[in-house]
Amino acid sequence: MIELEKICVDFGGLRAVDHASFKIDAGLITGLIGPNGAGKTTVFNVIAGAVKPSSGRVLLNGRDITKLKPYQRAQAGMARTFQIPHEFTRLSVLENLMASASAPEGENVLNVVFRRGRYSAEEREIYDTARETVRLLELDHVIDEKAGNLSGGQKKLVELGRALMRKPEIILLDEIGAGINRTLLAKLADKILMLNKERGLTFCLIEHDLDYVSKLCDHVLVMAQGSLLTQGSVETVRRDERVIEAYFGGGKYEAHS
Amino acid sequence: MSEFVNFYLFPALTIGSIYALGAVGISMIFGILRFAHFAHGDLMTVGTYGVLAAAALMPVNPLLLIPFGMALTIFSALFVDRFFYRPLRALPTIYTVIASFGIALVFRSLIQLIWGAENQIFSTGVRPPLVLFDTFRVSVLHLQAIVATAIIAVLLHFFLTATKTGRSMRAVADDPELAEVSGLDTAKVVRWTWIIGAALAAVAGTFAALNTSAHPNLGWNLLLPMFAAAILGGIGKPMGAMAGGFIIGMAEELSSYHWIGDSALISPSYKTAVAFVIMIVLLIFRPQGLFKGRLL
Amino acid sequence: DETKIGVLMDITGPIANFIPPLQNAANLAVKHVNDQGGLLGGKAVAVYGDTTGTSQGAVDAAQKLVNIENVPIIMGSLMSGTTIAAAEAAIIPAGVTQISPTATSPAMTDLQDNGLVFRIVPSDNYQGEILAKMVLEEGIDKVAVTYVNNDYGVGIGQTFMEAYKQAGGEIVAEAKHEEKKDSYRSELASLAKGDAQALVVIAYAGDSGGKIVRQSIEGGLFNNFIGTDGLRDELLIKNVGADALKTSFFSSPTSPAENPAQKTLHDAYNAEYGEGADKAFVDQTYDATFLTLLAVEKAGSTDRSKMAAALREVAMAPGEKIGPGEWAKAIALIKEGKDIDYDGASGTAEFDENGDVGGYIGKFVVDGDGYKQVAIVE
Amino acid sequence: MEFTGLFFYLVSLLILGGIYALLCLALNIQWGMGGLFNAGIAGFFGVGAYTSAILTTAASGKHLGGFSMPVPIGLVGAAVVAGLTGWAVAKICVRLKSDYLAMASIGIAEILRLVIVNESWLTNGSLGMSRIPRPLADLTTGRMADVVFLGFVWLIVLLVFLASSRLYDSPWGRSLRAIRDNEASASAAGKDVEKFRIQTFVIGCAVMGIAGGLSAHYFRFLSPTATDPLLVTFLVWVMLMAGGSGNNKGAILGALAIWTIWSATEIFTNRLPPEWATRSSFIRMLLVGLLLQVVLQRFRSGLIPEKSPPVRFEEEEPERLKH
Amino acid sequence: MTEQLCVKGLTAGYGGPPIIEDISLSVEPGEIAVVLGPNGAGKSTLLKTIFALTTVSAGSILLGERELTGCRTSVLVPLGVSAVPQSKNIFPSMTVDENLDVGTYAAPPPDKDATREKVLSLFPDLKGKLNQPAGELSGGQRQMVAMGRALMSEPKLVLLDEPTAGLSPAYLERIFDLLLDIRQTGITILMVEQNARQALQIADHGHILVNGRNHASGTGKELLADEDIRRLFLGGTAA
Ligand SMILES: Nc1ncnc2c1ncn2[C@@H]1O[C@H](COP(=O)(O)OP(=O)(O)OP(=O)(O)O)[C@@H](O)[C@H]1O
Ligand SMILES: Nc1ncnc2c1ncn2[C@@H]1O[C@H](COP(=O)(O)OP(=O)(O)OP(=O)(O)O)[C@@H](O)[C@H]1O
Ligand SMILES: [Mg+2]
Ligand SMILES: [Mg+2]
Repeated sequence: MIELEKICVDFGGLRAVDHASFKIDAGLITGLIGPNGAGKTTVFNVIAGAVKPSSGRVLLNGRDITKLKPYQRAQAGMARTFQIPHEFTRLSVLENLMASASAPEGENVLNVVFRRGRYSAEEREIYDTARETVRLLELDHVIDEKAGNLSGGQKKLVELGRALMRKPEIILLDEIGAGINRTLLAKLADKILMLNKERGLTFCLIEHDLDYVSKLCDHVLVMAQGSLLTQGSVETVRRDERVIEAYFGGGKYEAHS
Repeated sequence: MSEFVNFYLFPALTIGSIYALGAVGISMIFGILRFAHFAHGDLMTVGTYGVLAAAALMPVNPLLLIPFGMALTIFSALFVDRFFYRPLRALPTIYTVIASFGIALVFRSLIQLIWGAENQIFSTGVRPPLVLFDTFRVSVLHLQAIVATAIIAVLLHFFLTATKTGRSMRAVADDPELAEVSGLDTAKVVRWTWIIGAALAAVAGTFAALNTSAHPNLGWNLLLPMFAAAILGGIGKPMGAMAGGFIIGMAEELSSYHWIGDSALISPSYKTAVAFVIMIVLLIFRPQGLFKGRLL
Repeated sequence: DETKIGVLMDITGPIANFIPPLQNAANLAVKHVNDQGGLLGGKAVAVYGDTTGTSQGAVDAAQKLVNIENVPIIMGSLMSGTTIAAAEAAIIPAGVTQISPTATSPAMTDLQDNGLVFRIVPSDNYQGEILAKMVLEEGIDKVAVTYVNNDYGVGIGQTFMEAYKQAGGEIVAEAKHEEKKDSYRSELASLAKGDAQALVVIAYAGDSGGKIVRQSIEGGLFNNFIGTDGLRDELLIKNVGADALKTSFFSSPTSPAENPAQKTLHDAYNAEYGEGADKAFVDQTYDATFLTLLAVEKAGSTDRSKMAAALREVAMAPGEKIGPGEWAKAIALIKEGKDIDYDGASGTAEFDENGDVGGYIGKFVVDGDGYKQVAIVE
Repeated sequence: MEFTGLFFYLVSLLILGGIYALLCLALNIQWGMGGLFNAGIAGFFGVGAYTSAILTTAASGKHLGGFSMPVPIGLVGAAVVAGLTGWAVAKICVRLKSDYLAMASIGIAEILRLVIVNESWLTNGSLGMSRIPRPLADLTTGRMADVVFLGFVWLIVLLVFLASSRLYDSPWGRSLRAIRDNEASASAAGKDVEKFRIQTFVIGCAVMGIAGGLSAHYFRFLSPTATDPLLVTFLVWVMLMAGGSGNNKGAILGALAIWTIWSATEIFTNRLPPEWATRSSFIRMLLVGLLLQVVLQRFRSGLIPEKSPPVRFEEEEPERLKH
Repeated sequence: MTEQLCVKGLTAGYGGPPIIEDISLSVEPGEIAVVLGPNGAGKSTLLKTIFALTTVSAGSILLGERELTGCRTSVLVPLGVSAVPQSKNIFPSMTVDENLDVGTYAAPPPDKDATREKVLSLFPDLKGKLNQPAGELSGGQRQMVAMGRALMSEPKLVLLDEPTAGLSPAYLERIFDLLLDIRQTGITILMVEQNARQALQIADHGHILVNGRNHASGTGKELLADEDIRRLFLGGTAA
């Protein structure tokens, strides 16, 4: 589905991503893990178009999209979340979700001024989906709150909701788990699995909580210092010495004691 | 050559000094309080009239009376900040921008009420220029302005890098909330921002008035190029604003020099436009300013 | 019982610094009236409107004068732009008569004003042409010209240059300049390139004009200046000193040579305010205000429809001559039903069918800390 | 102060108030919805004013003109040319962040002003253009003509109000507000940020151009003083903030309220004792400055604050609202 | 030297209706207390309130004998309190080094260079990035800068809002080890965590907040052992 070919990203003198090449396969849930500063978010930014690679190509379903702008990639079926939430601060939670949906008719100025009938069906569908998503994310009680006033975790949830509203083919999730209550996170995992199995949605997620990764992911990519260290099933990478050294500590504080 | 130096270079440096001193305040206020202070030009005028009032009482070189102008501008700035800007600080900055615009009107009308609308002249008569090497005719005032600006630049640099308040300024400019969380006394930083901005405005205004004459619209007329200078230098970068002031001043004046052939490069009617064109081009290609200020 | 007349001025805004002496002049006219028997048997009151120097402000202020203050006649305003906008959008439709002391734009001539709009300065075309003649008569046939880029400067500047060239003079350099800048040295440097005998400065002393003269002298570029009424201001002398202006001369609308009116007015003005009678446009403002008051008295009521005709009657020959300050005499004559003819400090105010005046242009030189009229051109 | 006088003063107040209302609506589209800090309103206003004036006047020989077109065509021309100018500006500047855009647009307005003043073949420079026709001039004369013009102005205000309300309530407006809040995530949500911004800027500038055109037809004379930034740019900002940005009714109300304050203060300062008379204009300016502070501090979120437009369908399904 | 932090009946919010109501808890000197709860429960608000960033409508906050309610933050920091907010916790355009330096302005440590060495040895990743603007760091690196800044003043009471969010397991471990270490020196720690199970392992006490109110509290072990709490707040029973 998505293929990175020898991607390099330079920030001034720093090479944040160094000849990274890998694939994210359609229909799978792929995990992207690695130590802090390994370049994971940068890879997402390259895929989503927010950062221009200094060399290399990005392919989506075999088509070279390296030159496309972020919004064009989004329109081509890609959705992403941001590690640091980028909510629409002055829009309510509901509007945040509705504004993220694609609304080709309703965003046409001429329709809006002269032919309002043209977009009512589309708008109604967006509204229904947004309400459903709000329920899923347990944000009902803050549905009309301005997103800027939400708690850290709630913002993350809105971030996820906005990606879901896109009805994409592939979703890139950047540490949605950080800051989310574990009980809710477990529910979200079920939803992700459901979307994957029933609708064939492709996911790629960055996550530090390995149990979570192992619960969700079919395949794991491990990055370190800008390049791909190894990849494979969760169990294989967990046993990999290099991964343990680069990424895990002594495992003192087990999440599931 | 002597023509260039006499009629272009020195006047340009003088205008540049005036812009530079004014732009420092604009840039610092923009950086730390995050709003475009439209009353800054009129603050300059206030300072000028402070000096003028002192000059009416004390017949000495007006330059020696600048501290009176400074005292007046500092007081006015702190007063206005306390009663008109601070109550709006929690709101989007546009409210403060609009408030400062109203304060500009207040300053201007108060000056007109107290001193009248006429031009006021510090000293009568033509001041003979210094003649150097027989060819260069340089106005003493211009030299004074340029030297004063240079000294101020050095002092300012010292303040910003070597004092705790100066260094805290950058943190407050970057993220006022976090600065507060880090225990910095943001109120003090804000106070110092006004004090420095206002004091330099008084100096700039006085030089501008000495160069021509004092009138209530003095500062207002200089405001836009000073904004251009502040942006050019990078918002929140006082030293950048200084450089920006010089660049804008020089660009305005030197654009009508006959660089190529015999006629002015750009018709002097359009010389004001030069500052803006530079500013716009810079905004587009280097929005952080020449000296990498804070991006908004 | 009060009778109001409107006074429209550009009090705030770009020419604010000119206005205070002009307000004094208008107030002096009103004071003369009230000291000498009052208007229509009661008190005359000048109601000010501030145009803020913009079209919007001018129209708004004029609307208030004609609708809220209900004035029958308006003196003002000063800038041509504000004068015309106020006339077109507010004053003419309301049938109010207007007389501007200083609006020099040629466009004033062909306003479709039903005969309601007057002015007591000659159009730019006139002063420009006379100035050209004056300069050549002085034996100066090569000049550099700079004029301020507003209705005043452009109007006079362009007619001057045209007339001057036509009459055989040579313009070695010309530069239009912007108001409100701090330095005009770069403009001056290019003006000084040729071998001009003098620099013609068509600008205001309180703004660019004063700065240009000063910077020319300081830079050693020009020593002879030829100015218009905008520059002929005591401020200029204060600014650069009388010595530096010894060889310069100025043109300004004035009255016939032997007209004592100007001196009368200046004495009265200085007696009242201490100084400043010599400031630009004081004469015109006083005269225009005095004329509006005479017109109301002549009309015998505040009936708007009678004002324009009354104004013509009191301003134009034939009739017994009335000068500045002679209100008591004027009302006595009006009561007797006699025709009067006001001849003011700035001229005789003989209107043509467009409400324009021809008038006289005087030649002035610096004398002490004031100006002296040395010749007159008709 | 007799009744007819008061009536005609109100008419004039409402005419200029209406022109300001248009400017406010336009600015509200740009700032209230799009977050575009246009501080060069005077420039687009001026472009519109001159375009309409050039298109509708008879030949004068002093400036471009002689097209003698009907006023409505002049106004359409004003919208088109101001919109195109806005488009060109937007193409270069629209990526700039709020305050930087403000500075750039001030600069552009200043450059436009210099062009208007200096290019006299086009505009007759500082001498200005006269004999600009009024629409429906044959209907009446004298002061009654103002009443006709008032109707004309407010008809346009109404149309613009309806259009911009529709824009505001629509998904288009919602996406615009989203972009205003966070550009990166709007483009991650598939919004072509640049396109939206250019659209907004152009629509706003076109309306500003219409307002400029109307003012030219009202004054019947146009000179560069009509595009003074104090009265055109800054006052409009004050009006929008006072009325409540992000709200169309507020924009209109703010325009009327502030214009009334601006205009009517003179009536009061004129009634000061005579020794203050010559200074009344400065007192008035002082009052305006201080009143502005009061408005900002007491009515800080505007006369009518921004509120999110109703999400449609809610009325149809009240039970869905219960959460 | 260090003192007990005691919160009594605290009600506070952001100007509108109160977000937290009648919260009470106390943290003994040299203890680690962790606050848990669902998203939006008011945990961050509690920390902000202690740090004088919200509007308090009732209740009191005591550090030892000293009443903190109503104190400004610029007073709190010199008293030895420092905080790491949940988001926006770095100065983006200042370099990492300058960020750390800011930590010393309000409450200079006795030996600045030594403190700086100590902090950098906790976060070796930062060593190579001292001159990089903090705004260009990765999510985890920012978290380190924020922690580092707070520790630069050698505080006595540290308020940490989700210090491990976004950190790799190795760093999580290092941070928790660090917290245990600094507890030894008598520093009091109050933190909010969503990595709840791990946090409870090192915490002396845990407090669970729901809807802005105290829901449960106990020692770390007690809470971990409680079946309901595991299900409702800690992500269900062990996988
Ligand atoms: N805009 C930028 N300018 C300069 N350097 C950057 C920029 N963005 C990221 N970097 C650097 O690139 C490297 C990779 O950053 P990235 O955000 O991709 O890491 P990450 O793997 O997502 O880490 P984390 O798990 O902490 O989020 C880091 O060292 C970071 O400092
Ligand atoms: N600045 C604010 N203005 C108004 N309401 C706010 C503000 N900040 C937070 N809130 C509201 O207060 C409630 C509690 O927020 P808080 O940040 O304390 O939650 P939290 O427990 O830290 O959640 P999380 O685990 O998601 O960070 C939320 O419902 C949020 O909407
Ligand atoms: Mg990351
Ligand atoms: Mg929180």
